[in-house]
Amino acid sequence: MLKEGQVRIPSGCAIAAVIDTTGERFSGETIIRSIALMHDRSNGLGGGFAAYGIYPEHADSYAFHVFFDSEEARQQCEAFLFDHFNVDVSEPIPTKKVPSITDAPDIRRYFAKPNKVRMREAGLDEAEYTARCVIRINAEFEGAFVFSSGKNMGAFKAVGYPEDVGEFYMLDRYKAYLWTAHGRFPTNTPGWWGGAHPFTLLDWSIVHNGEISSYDANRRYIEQFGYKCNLQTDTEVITYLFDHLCRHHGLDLDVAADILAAPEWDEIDEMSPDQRAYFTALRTVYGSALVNGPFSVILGSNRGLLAINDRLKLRSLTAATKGNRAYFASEESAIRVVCPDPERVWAVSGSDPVFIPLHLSKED
Amino acid sequence: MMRYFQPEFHIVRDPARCIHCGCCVRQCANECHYFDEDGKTVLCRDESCVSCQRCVCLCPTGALRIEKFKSDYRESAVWTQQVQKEICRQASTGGTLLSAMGNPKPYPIYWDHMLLNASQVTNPSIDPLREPMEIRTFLGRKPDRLSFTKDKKLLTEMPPQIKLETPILFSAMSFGSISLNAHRALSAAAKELGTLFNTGEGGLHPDLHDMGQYAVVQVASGRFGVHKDYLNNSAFIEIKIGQGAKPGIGGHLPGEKVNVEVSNARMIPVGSDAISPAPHHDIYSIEDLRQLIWSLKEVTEGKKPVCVKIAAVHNCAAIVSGVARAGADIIAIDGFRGGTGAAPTRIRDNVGIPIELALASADQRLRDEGIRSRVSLLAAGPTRNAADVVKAIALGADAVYIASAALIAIGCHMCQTCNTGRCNWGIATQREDLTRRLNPEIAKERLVNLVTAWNHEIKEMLGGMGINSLDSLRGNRLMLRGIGLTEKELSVLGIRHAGE
Amino acid sequence: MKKVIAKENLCLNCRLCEVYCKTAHSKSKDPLRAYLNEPELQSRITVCGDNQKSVAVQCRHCDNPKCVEACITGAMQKDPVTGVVTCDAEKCIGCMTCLAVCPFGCIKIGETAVKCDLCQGEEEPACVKNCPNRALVYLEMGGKADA
Amino acid sequence: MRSYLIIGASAAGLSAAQELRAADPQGKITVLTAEEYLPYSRPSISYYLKSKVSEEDIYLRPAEFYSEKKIDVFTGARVTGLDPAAKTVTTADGRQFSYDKLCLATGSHPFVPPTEGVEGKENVVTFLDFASAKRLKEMASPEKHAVVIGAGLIGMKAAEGLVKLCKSVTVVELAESVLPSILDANSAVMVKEHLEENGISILLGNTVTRADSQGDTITSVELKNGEKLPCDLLVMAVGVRPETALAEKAGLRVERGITVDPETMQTSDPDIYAAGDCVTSVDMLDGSKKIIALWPNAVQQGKIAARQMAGKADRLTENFSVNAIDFFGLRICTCGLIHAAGDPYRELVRREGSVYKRLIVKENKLVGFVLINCIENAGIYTALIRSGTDLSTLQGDLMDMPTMLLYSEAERTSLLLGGEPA
Repeated sequence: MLKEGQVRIPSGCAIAAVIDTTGERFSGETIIRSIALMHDRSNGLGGGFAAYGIYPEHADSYAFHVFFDSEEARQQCEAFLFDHFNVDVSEPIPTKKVPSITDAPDIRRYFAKPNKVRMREAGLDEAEYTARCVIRINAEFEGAFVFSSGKNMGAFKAVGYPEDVGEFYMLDRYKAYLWTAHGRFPTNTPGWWGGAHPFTLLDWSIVHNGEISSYDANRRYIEQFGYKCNLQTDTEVITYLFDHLCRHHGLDLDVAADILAAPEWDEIDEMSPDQRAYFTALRTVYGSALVNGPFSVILGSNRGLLAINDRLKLRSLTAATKGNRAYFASEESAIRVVCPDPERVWAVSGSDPVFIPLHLSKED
Repeated sequence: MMRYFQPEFHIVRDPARCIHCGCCVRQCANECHYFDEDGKTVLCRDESCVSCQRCVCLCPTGALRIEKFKSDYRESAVWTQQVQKEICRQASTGGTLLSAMGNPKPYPIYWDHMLLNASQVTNPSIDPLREPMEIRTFLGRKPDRLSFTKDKKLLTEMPPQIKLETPILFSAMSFGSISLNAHRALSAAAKELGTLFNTGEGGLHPDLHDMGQYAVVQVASGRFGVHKDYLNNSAFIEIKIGQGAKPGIGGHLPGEKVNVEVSNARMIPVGSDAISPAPHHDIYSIEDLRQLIWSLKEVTEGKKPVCVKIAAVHNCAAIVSGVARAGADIIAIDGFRGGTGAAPTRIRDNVGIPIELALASADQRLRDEGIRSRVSLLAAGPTRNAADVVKAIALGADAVYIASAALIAIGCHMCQTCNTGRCNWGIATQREDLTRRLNPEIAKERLVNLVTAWNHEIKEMLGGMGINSLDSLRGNRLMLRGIGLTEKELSVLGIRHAGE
Repeated sequence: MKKVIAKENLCLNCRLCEVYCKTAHSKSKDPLRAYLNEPELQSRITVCGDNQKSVAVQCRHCDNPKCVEACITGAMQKDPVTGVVTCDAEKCIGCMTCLAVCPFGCIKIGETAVKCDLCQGEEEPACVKNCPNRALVYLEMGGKADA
Repeated sequence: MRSYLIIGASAAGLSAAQELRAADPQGKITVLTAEEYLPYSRPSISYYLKSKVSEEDIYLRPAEFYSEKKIDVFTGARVTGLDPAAKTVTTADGRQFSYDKLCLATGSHPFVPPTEGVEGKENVVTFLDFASAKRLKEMASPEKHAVVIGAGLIGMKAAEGLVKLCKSVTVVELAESVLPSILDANSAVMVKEHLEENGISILLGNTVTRADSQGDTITSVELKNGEKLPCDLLVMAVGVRPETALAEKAGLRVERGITVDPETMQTSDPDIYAAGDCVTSVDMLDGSKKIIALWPNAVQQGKIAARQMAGKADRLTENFSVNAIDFFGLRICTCGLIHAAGDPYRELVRREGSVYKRLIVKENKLVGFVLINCIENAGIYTALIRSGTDLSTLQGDLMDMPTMLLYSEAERTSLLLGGEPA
């Protein structure tokens, strides 16, 4: 049976997210309760979370979360890691026995800083250096898979229902100012932990419900710029598109969103000359980055949280705010279960992204 | 002179239906129909018939039918009648066999070996009746990145972009090879459709000066009709390096088609054979091409994108990459089935490769080198219907050229004898009594109908795939599956086999 | 009134207008039957010239028709409402005085005078409908078509 | 409200009445005719004789036309007195009509030269109006021999009609050819042979000098050359004379026909106009004065007289003879100065079998033609005569069947569009 990456596995699913705009950290219990409500939106073949602000003590190190299928895969990967990074800490990620989660791989994490000498030789900045190392590990090291590689953040995912995965990783013990979650409904049995969402690169994390019809157009576009889409999932391509537009081309998150979910020409033709020039340029230069087909995506990063829907709004995504908190979920019920009286509730509209910036106080 | 072989076609006249109105007599430029002495009874002779179907279409009582001339040679898979006939003709003329249109040989047509995807369940089709289906296409060089002010005002200076309302353009057919009325129809149709027509290597006729903004003006090796105003009075400029029907050789417009109008537009003497040499005698290497591209941009003050049209030949992927790096904004690849007004039969039937393979490998090569997004790719030869258009775009083309299809829309019946200049439908001729048969108003309406119909079909196929913008179809090879193709063909096309 | 206008530079000398004019004025309305069963039938439109130069001519339905003036039986009348000049076959004795004065030569000799009636009752005249090159168009004209 | 009076109800009379109503919707229009019939087609009487036209079909307008147009027509009203000063006319039965404007459309009457033994005989007939045609048709029968005096239009038409009705028909003509008014010498010979082939015997250079009868029925006639012919039916068709009696009595100027201003049809009395066969016209092609006793000319003159009577300014711009006639399927069409010969006229002739075409040209303008069995599109020649077009500006051979391609493209397009730009 083909593994993730050799075959494209389309899937429907549930997504949720909670953010505290002032950066006040709160336990994972809230997000688990929210995603748990949408139990029927997934089929137990994938669940996962991303949490931002969970490693304040290692805030300036990269926190690599890695799955190993075998002992030699671990040794081979660790050799590469120690060679390219100064690893401060190497430890398994604490987990708890949960009946529905079985045959877990070896799950470890490393706090590391890039080896200055090698970085300079490669002529790359820290982020590009790290990203290339992660892409190389995942592409070339059979049995090793870096499933998150950001600073002061981490992804926690497995094959199972999301609430069981939360319990398995004991996320109630972690404190974060931004949580995203995902429950998967793949149409066949992947049985591989790496395939669950969120999908990450550096401190980007994406949970995504839906399927993009423009996948291969986007993939063959992004692969021009050093990325390798070896997981064949839509989520992977969207992550790389954001990383490329924001990091390589230095575009703001909302500009990147204007590219992925660009408005239609009918609307653009009616806009003011400046706006028309802006969107026409975007759509002509970045036409292949337009994401077509039904999707709702939540992008977590250290800058904040971005929620976008496809232009035709063929997938549900509800948003709500209360005080400093902002909530997102595939269903309004999953918001109300954790915040019964939100000040404002609305459905995210097609091609009108919602960006919730993080205002971290100085010391964070 | 003795005739060594039999005619190609046989005219069948049904005596029970023929009312001897003489319409066919007056309409056949090859004089296959003629009156008996009584001036009333209509007779016919086969040897000059090219089966252009003019008489069949116009006969008010449907009394006429054209058949292949049936006189069976002894069966031989090697020495077919066609092979023998060609030898006989050359034995009597001693000259190169000339013919027209695209390669008719039964080489595989890969469009017919690729199937399109459709959404089921996991992602819904998009209903073209409810959602706007976007087929707007921009051609031209794209900057690598864009920069904006905080409040999203564009800072980057965008190079000139050609905005088209459809991914279909009319390809090069020179004034001279086809009639002025045909050019009038093509330009008017292009204007109404929001697309462009191509002057071909014959220059732009003064009457069409105002239509220059809807014209792709061609610069060919003969430099016919090329001057400063011609270059500036255009949508974009196309350097013609090659043509799918006759890769490696130049253009050939038989002298009898060069009347005073054609000679004015081309700035050549009346009646002289218009030979545009191959190669351009100022482009012997890629750097020369870069200089020509540069000088064309200079003369148009950088306001016009420059396209380079090459024939689909063996290493066209590398050529495309080189041309892109030489400064071309748009690159057109013309497959070996692309049409032509006149070409040596041998070259038309044996030189060049299918557009599908050329386009697929060129697109992939540009992506491997990370420069695909900088340039626009145009594919042509043949584009027979809307499915071919969708498949070309899925393989990676930005847009497609159509020419033969356009000719058929306005009356051409592919008799493949444009080189004779006696086109009974008034298209590939300069004879005043024949060009009159193409009413530019009717032709324009038929061209607009054709492309509008194809636009609808493209939108329907897009909707079926769950895509509502061409941008998401461009290069989206997952939308294609091969059928009846070898592993190698699948890998060159970069698509999986159906069922995978 | 609407009249048939000939665009000379689009006329192909195919003469289908004549074939379909005969057909339209035949009993059977079928080109084959018309030619077989009604051989004496005449087209009311005539193409003169050859492939190099040709034009189709039919009655111009003039404002002050010479033919109506010359008609000795009152058969030739111009309808005050539609403006169409028609020859009443019952009254016409076939003397051809109308033919002798028509400046366009568009009256044919027959049992009675044969001329164009603009296919009254039809949406557009048969010659216009069947011209393959739109050399004949049916346009609103000011009037005044006499020479 | 003006009152208009028209005497005579044939081509000119009806045309004048119809035009008056168009020009003066309120005017009172009265038409007086001696004949018993509403306006009918006089040339058709020969077709009535041949039973090709029935009595109902011979009328020029349906009966309700006159009530619709409010035109009062009095039949059987022979006008005997005209008092221009009092502006009144009186009829034979004593009725009196006054007028503001009067139009004389009295046409012509048959000229019956005195012939010994003919007066008072009951089987002698003229052939000019419907009544005489009806009488002729009644008297004709298969056992009778008919003799027609005069080979002009009327005589030959009568003869053509009688051929099927009588045992024999003989036409006697003093001149040396048939139909002198419309045929030239060569064509006359051709037509004569054709008529003879169809059963009419024609004796030229001869006439009837005496008639023998039993009681008051002629049985035979004697010719100038002494020959004797059986004759049970004698048709007097020597010629016609313009009907000017009334005009002369009223003191109007009369030279053969009533003298009128050639462009306004006004007679010597400002309130009296005249039109048709009773008028002396001026032939625009050579300026000569002559009676143009033809239907289209009568209609045009009636129209112009009416326009003038109604105070309009229209003037008669064209006046020349045009004629189309057929005998036993032989189609003849003639126009203009067919007898003109010698300098400054020159002629173009083409004869092939039964086809005869003769064009008469003066100073490069067409001034006349005679066409036999090649009358297709003759109207184009007529138009060339009417417009006085310089023949050198035409394209193609004038002797071929004329088509619009004679004209230049610009001229043709303009003509076909009725003078509007292409």
